[in-house]
Amino acid sequence: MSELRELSFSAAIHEALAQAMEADERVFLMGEDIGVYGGAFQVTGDLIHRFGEDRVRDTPISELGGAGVAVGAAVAGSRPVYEFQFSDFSMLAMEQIVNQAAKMRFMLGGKVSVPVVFRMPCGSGTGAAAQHSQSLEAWFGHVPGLKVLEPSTPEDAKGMILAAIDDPDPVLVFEHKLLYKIKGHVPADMYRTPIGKAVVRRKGKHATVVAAAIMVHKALEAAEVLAGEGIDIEVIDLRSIRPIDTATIIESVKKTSRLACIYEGVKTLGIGAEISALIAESEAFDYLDAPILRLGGAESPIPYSPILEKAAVPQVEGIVASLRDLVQGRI
Amino acid sequence: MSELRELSFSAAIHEALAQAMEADERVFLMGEDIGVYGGAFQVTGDLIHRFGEDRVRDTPISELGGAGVAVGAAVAGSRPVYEFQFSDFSMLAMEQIVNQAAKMRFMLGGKVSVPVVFRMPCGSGTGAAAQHSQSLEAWFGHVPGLKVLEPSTPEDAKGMILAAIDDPDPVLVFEHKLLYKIKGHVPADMYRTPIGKAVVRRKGKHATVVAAAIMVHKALEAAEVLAGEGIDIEVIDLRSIRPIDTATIIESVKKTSRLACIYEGVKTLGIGAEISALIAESEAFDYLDAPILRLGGAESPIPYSPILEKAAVPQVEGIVASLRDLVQGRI
Amino acid sequence: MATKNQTKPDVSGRNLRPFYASHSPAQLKDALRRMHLIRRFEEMAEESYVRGLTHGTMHLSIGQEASAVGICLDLSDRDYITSTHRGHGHCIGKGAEVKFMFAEFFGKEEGYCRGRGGSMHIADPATGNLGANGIVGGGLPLATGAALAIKQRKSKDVAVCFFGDGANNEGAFHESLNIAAVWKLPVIFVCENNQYGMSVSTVRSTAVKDVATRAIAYDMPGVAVDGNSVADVAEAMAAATERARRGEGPSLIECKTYRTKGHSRSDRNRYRSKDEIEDWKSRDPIPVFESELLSHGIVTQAEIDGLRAAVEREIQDGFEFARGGTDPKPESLMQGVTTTGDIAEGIGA
Amino acid sequence: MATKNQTKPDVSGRNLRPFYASHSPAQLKDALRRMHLIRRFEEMAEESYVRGLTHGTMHLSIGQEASAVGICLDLSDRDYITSTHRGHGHCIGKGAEVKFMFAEFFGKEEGYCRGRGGSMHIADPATGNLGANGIVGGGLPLATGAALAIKQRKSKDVAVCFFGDGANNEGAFHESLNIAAVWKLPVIFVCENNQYGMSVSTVRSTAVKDVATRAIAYDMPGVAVDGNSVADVAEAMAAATERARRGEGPSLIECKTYRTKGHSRSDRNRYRSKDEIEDWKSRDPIPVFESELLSHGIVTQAEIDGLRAAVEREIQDGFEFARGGTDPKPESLMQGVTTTGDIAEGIGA
Ligand SMILES: Cc1ncc(C[n+]2csc(CCOP(=O)(O)OP(=O)(O)O)c2C)c(N)n1
Ligand SMILES: Cc1ncc(C[n+]2csc(CCOP(=O)(O)OP(=O)(O)O)c2C)c(N)n1
Ligand SMILES: [Mg+2]
Ligand SMILES: [Mg+2]
Repeated sequence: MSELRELSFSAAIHEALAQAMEADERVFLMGEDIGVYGGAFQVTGDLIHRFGEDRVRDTPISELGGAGVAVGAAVAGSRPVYEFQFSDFSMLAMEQIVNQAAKMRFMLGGKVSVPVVFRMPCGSGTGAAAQHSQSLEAWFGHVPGLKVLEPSTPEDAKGMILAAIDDPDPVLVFEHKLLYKIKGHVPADMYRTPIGKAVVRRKGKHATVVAAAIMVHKALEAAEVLAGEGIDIEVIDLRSIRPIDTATIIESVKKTSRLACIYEGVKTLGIGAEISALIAESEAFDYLDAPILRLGGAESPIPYSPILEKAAVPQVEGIVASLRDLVQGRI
Repeated sequence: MSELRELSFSAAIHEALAQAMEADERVFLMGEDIGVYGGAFQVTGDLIHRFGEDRVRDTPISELGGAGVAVGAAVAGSRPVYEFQFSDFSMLAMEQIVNQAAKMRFMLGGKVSVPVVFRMPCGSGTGAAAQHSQSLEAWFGHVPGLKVLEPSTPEDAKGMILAAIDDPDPVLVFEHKLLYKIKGHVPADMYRTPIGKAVVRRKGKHATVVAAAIMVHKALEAAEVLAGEGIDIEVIDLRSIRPIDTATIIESVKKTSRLACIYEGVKTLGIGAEISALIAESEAFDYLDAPILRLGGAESPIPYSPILEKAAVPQVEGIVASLRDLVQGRI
Repeated sequence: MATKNQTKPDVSGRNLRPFYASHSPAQLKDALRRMHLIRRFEEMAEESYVRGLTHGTMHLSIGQEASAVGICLDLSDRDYITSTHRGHGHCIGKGAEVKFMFAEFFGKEEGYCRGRGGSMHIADPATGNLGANGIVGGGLPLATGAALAIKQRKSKDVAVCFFGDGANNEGAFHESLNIAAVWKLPVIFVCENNQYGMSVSTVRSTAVKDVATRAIAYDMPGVAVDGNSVADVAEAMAAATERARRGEGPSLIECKTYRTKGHSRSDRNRYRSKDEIEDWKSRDPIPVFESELLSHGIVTQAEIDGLRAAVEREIQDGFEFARGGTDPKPESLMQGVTTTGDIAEGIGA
Repeated sequence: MATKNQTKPDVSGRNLRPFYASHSPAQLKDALRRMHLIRRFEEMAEESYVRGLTHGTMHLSIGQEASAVGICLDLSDRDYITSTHRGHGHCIGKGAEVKFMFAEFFGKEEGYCRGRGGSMHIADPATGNLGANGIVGGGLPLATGAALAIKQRKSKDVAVCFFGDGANNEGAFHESLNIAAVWKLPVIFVCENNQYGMSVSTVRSTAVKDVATRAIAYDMPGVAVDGNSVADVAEAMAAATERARRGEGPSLIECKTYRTKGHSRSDRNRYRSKDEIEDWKSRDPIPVFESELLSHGIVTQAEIDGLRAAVEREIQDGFEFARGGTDPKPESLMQGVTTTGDIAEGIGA
């Protein structure tokens, strides 16, 4: 029965939040317009009616204070899930996330833990322009003490939110806005998606593609196209930005001898840089038959014009062409 | 005569600031305790007495407002140089640096420019612990619209500050605290160190080391030790984190066939990840005879204990050992 | 509240309040024209969404035109403003042309930001408009900095910072007002209190009833005025501007107003009542201003009709101009990222 | 200002103020003991610097002991505090043992943070002390959040946030006080106004004379008290605590005080005068408290001498304990980074 359940990505997160709140009264939600408004992307939806204002807290527009209050509540025994309306606004709260939450356990000699979850709607494609379209996961992936997740399917979205809420450490979950509406199978029970494990979404032998979130879907599309040409691409869904599941990637590259990293964030110092470096320093290096390809976001802010916005992030056609060149030795 | 001039790293920055203020009355300084106190690291020193309170402005302890005021003043025609007392505190101002300063020119269709300079004292080694010892240059290197510099010598420190002040775009200059006291030759004139150009500090044939700031000195020390063993290391001082001078690195790697990236920032997604990825996707890939080595900061916050603090960043002994292994094919 | 104390009798011999006494009929008619232009621009912008001509989101200020116009009326192109995500009114109030605004909406090269910014980033540096902002409170430090630059070049200009009631709970509000006060900067902080930050009422978000009360925390003058009355807004602004130009520092003006449309396209208006909306509509700033002008005999109904017709033409022409605009070329993506890049491409700063 | 209004006559028949009336001689002597313990701890800490036994920096609160002790006196281990970079007094006031604090200074495993935190991060969760903070204003949202957790578990505990005058210009101050007020959280904001943020006087950094004035912006009670008088501080705290425990929400207490030592080791005191320092030294909170206790006949000089001797032993023993502590092993670097890592190493949360 639950085999047949289909939910949207946002409904899956909504279900995870509801189940966590049902199961543990310490769990509560904070954020801007997550109450009667239901959240800017309608993820919290009706939760305020089910759990009331105390557990679904509309905050003033105060990201530093709001996120910091979540951190303080976590240290003091509650289980906050803080929603940034757009992950771009987390810039106002970097101090509390990175100087406080990420370091507190270490600085205090392991005497406290900080079980806070930050939900980070991210990505471009909505015409919201430069300040509402960023993919900042690489910043947080650079911070010891944090865990950073990026689901690509409704099933993982639910499982990662539940795993994040269970986890005693600060966890950020990046939710690509264009994924909220996609549908997929979502089990009804309270399962957790393991933190730090990548998954092979498509088996292949000619090249390995590592991607996350929406880029997994674009990579799979590209792989379909190339399959028609007899090019067989293996697609790995990274899922966890920190920690990174290096073993799964190494194993795949040893088999395919070719690696491409596809990501929406700015190319320079984006997650593809780390994937590439991890392989280039690993035992898999000797197996490489071609340079490591990176397709990342353009070195520009995200523009408003739809034409330019499309040009600023990897698109399927470009991915197909680049992977073809990679496999046919033209790179 | 000026050939013989020796100045400390901090005196070199002080001279650059003084010369820029002499030459252009639009140039002024903002920051916490940069006035009578002379700055936490005594870089601005006596400038308040030479230029007065209006041009050497002690700000309230308000990093978001202070940095944002600098950005606004820059857009409106002034030439602010904003000192973060410690670059760790820039987390409070990410919004103004990244959402505003870095994107404004682009978002406004090229109609404005934002000539603001942020001085970023960084790095560990002073026992100031987790919130006063970070190396965050990789974050800013990931942001289109910013320029990010990291001098390793007094000469470059002066030249980069002057180049940054001249530049019409927002520029961040990372100043490693342990370098402030080092001395070196500094020309007296108002020269600029070109933005985006690396420099080879030591020629060698067995391996290329790319490092920045204090790691350049550690790499050179290690190279000296290895020279005694007949191992000949080329050391490149990156100098510019954004943009990165890929050409100089490619050229060197084509010659040495081995690459090591040494940096103090957290290893994962630190600057070494980008250097490695740039080479692994470049024509130099085919010249590589060994995996690309990365020696970066530990995956932990910076601890207070001097023993642990040393263990958290690359040290000369470790660099020597790793480079020896790299050159002798044990990696 | 200090204001220009010129007074003169109106047609019926009544003494006119400072706003009417200190502005010529031409100026007052232009103020009304701008309010109509804002209103029609936004109605047309909304329509173009429905017709799928623009993407992204947009925030309409219908119902708030009096504060935009009352604040900008006496500013010159050398005075700066920083605006918000709800900035069309400020932009037009400061003197922007609707055709370039429409072009920006449609993502065209002819747009104020060459189609790179869109509704949330429209700016017009030529008229001193440093731009709308996608970040709530983002303009507060920027305006304060612009005021510092003004002070440094020893000019008598002012910087005006528009922000919303929601923005008044951002740390940037506190830090900016404090710095402006301590440094006596020529900046005027204008809070457009439309009662809600998106879905959250000021009662639920803000510990004080009047944002203006917070001026006490910075030892600066703070006044709350009827934001639907151009006269009230303009008189408060006159006092603040005089103070700033005298070098006495910043002021805070709170304009109590209301947005009759939803927060943005996706708003379902779950957080407020129809009655509340209707009640505010009955105090629509445009009819209010028109009836004052008529009763003072400053303008005739015929003139109003003529002015509205002219606005309509400007809107239609602007809309057509924008529809016929040029799409950016994908290859031009990197333009404007840095000046270095631009100079390399030969377009310069 | 509401306080416990018990009053009782002292030896000379005079009525005692609430602070003295509502605390037993034992409690009052312990308060004095803690002040001496703080003073001697910091003098010893400074000495160990001179002797090169510690590295990094440190911030002494000598002269500010009355606010630390007056605030913490009546708190239980279940009440939280967040502290600052100048936090030794708060830490001892809340009940920490100096031997573990010295051990932290010397970077030993026996230290409160296992040598990972140092002076700027000393914490003692067991006594409700969530820690000093290297970030000015960093504790403001944390204390507010701890108060939210208290409210959520429906207990009557309170959270106390110590911060400095300099921190009151951080956005975190504004956002935290507003959230605490809107949500009526049981948190007490204690500003230790020692006149300077590092080198910058409040006159040059803060637009209002009294930080307490800013409470108006959050519609919460704000009082400024003599921070060098334990009695004044404790009575203001009693009122704020009662209010918080009654569920009526936050309060702001400003303790006017002074640090007689420099900001940190590197301070050259260029920004203040010898006279000013001497003037404040003449109002040293410890002698002030002692003379009040003596005049009320609550304590004898002999008892004071005995208590000081005991403090001296505690300091010496603690110092020796710490000197003999264990250095962390380099291999232990990764412990405490995440719980996952710790559980892997079998040390757990
Ligand atoms: C820093 C930040 N937080 C949140 C948002 C999302 N957001 C956009 S407008 C808005 C409401 C702003 O309210 P107010 O300041 O009163 O302006 P209004 O929309 O009422 O004109 C919110 C929450 C944002 N753009 N920036
Ligand atoms: C966010 C931040 N900005 C600046 C600093 C550097 N700093 C450390 S203490 C201090 C002065 C703080 O003044 P105040 O809050 O009055 O506390 P006090 O030192 O007087 O006890 C400064 C500027 C910091 N640690 N954190
Ligand atoms: Mg509003
Ligand atoms: Mg102080």
